[in-house]
Amino acid sequence: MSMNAKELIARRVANEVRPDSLVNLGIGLPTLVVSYIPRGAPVLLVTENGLIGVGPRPPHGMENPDLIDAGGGFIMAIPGAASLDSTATFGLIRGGHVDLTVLGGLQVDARGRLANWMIPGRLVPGMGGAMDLVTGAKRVIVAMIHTAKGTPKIVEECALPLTSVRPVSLVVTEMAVIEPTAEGLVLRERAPGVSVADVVGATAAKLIIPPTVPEFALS
Amino acid sequence: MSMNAKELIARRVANEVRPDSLVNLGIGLPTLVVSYIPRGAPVLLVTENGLIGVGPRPPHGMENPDLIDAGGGFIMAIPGAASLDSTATFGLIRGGHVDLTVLGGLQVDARGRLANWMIPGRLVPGMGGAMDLVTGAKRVIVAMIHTAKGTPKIVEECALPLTSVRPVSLVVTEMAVIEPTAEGLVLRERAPGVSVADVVGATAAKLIIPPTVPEFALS
Amino acid sequence: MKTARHPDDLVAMIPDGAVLMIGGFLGVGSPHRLIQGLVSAGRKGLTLIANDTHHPGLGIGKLIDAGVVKRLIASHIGTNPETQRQMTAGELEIELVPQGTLAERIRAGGYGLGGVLTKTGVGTIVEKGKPTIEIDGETWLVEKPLRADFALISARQADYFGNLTYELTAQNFNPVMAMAAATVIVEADEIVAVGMIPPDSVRTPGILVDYLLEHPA
Amino acid sequence: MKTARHPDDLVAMIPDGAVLMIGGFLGVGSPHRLIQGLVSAGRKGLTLIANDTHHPGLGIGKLIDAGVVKRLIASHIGTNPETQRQMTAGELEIELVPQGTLAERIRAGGYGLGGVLTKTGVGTIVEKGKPTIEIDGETWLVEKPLRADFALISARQADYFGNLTYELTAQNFNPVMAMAAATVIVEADEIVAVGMIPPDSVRTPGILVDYLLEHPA
Repeated sequence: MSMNAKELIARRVANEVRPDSLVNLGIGLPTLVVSYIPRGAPVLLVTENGLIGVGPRPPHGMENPDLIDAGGGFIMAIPGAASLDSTATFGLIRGGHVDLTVLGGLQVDARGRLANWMIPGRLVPGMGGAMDLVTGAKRVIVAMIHTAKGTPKIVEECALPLTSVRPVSLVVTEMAVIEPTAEGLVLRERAPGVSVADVVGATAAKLIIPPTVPEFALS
Repeated sequence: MSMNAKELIARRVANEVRPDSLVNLGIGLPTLVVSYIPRGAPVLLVTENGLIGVGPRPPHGMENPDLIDAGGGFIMAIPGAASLDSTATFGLIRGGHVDLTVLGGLQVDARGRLANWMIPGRLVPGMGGAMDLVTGAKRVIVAMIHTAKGTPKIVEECALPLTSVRPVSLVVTEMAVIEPTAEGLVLRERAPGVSVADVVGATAAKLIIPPTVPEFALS
Repeated sequence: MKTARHPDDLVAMIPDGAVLMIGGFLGVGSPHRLIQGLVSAGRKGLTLIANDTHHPGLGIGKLIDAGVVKRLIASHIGTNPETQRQMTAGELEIELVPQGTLAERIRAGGYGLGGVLTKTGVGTIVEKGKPTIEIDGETWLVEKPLRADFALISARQADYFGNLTYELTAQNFNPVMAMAAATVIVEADEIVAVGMIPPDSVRTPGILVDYLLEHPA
Repeated sequence: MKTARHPDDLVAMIPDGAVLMIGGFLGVGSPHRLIQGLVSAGRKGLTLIANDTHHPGLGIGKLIDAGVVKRLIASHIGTNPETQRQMTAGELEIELVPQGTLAERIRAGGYGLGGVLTKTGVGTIVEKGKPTIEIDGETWLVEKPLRADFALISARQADYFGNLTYELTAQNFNPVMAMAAATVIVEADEIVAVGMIPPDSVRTPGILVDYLLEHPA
């Protein structure tokens, strides 16, 4: 789980961000994506705690105590930002008005279903906004390290509790880009220097392999 | 339907208005009530089209085109007024946050159920906010002339479509104050100079007559 | 970012037979220039979702006069005898909806909810043909979400992100309709630069708005 | 009209075992002085409805530390290990609710709705024990309304009618909770004269508010 792996994932995900879209980035790895969004693609970032138009972290000494992101860190707001209460924020999320959410993952199964909010008996943080986001956002991208200490996280059936029964749109790891489809998981791309066999070996679900599997294009 | 009858009703209804309450007044007769609310009982008037703190009509030449009541007439706003969108306004109404609504009536039946929004084949204005108000306000007072051209409007069973199955709290006419209860309609008060027999004669539903039926106290 | 457009360009996007939501309460908070544009363009067969149809010759009443509305979903038509005449004559199909239910059905459409569970209408003719559900011994009416192809919105201020403010009783159905349509077109009293509306004053976030109507030359 | 009260007087109204809603998201927009008052007064057996329990020693986390909460309905407890410890030890009963569902359930409680029809949670463990309803071939989860005895609200400004404004991400659950409790107590950064908040800036109308917390001497 080197810094390079996370950066690779963030840069590949950044290519999926469309201009003029409303984007939600989960805490942790997904947050890195913001650094790689192409300059020519102005996007609006929305945070679950009620701001559209999230800006960068403020310089030290310029924090606004009433302005944080969903991880509790201080943020700034861009010109044109808008405040929302929780019902309106989740109305946007659940009503399909958020174009893209990027979330971390614990497991994704052969049907493209994500588990990312609890490990029974060990980690029960609560789902926060994750279930709403995966169920309601127009596109859902899972950004995660391909395996957990060598154990595949892409599996036939999630052993962990599902976040939603709705399949995600895309899974991006440091090894591959995988697209859940009605036929199954399709291996769309592989990371630079990674072979199809490498990906298959690190994956515990059946992968559909198209005739050509190109390497990532990175932003 | 003399002017005196309407004034009598409005003055009697005004006695039911509690200090510091949120009150909605229907178009027509109920609107007259505002003139008789005791000075010492500051109430907030709410209008279905989204203002809490309705003030009087503006002087000619001082109208604000964006500030009307539910009847379409220009109004003013008192200091401390608040604007609401339609979901919030009806959230207040349906969520039981409106203390009192005063509405006109076409019929009230023996179970206290009101019909006031349509006469099939003749008058179909739509229910507007009436169904929400009768279903959701804490107290519902019907303010109406006792009969329609001699025909009783208080009847055993409404022939006209109901506004709500929820019984109203009180019916105030120019002849009587009648309270729907679980046992039936109770004649609480009679208008000055009107006898119990007069009320019974003008009413087509069974009335429960307590041992004493005092005359109205008027504000 | 949105650039302000000529009314003809905006009205041209709306085809015959479209489902429209139009804001306003007795004309206050209605997008009057867009309404006039629809009448002038001679649209037909529209489905209209609105609180009321104002009076003949005024606001939404102009659409009724012009006979461009085939189906109407509204809470009140008592101020417009022409609407009632067309209904009686079978020229206009009307669904009357309690005002609070109308607002909540539109909200449900915009918020991704499956419907509205309400007491309003239970046991009345409004209930007819609709499912009810019992929860803890109480009966609730299930009212379905409403969505539209286009929402025509009136606002006090817009910025070029599409962020909107409203004024007093001109707000009414506008914010909720802006959530519930595939394409949202806004007629604002004033268009200001991005950043001029403080975040806490925004009532409709710009991300919901697709087009702004330019000011008259 | 409301007069501003001493925190002790306000906290004294809240009995052991009460159901409380408290606004805030990781402490931002939480009524910190009222929370401190509850801890100092040694309340016990409270049911708490809130988005999260912040961190140990901070905001709502103080209520968890003090062991005054018996039952918690929240969307996220990942920032507070003490909450998780009490849950695992069986000292604290917790219902985890998706954040959007939590907001809508509170709204339903305040708006007189019978419940919320949502896709969120369908087919997951959140669905367990709850009714579902099929509408036009789609399955929706029926989530019940939430109400409280008291809502403790944090606001930017209050006037003496109780009209409230909020600032930026300190808004979050405060406005919706102000609709859904029998008694609403407000801790505002500033209390201003009636008429100082323009009608279009009011986010919670004063009629919903019962008490204001006075400023520190």
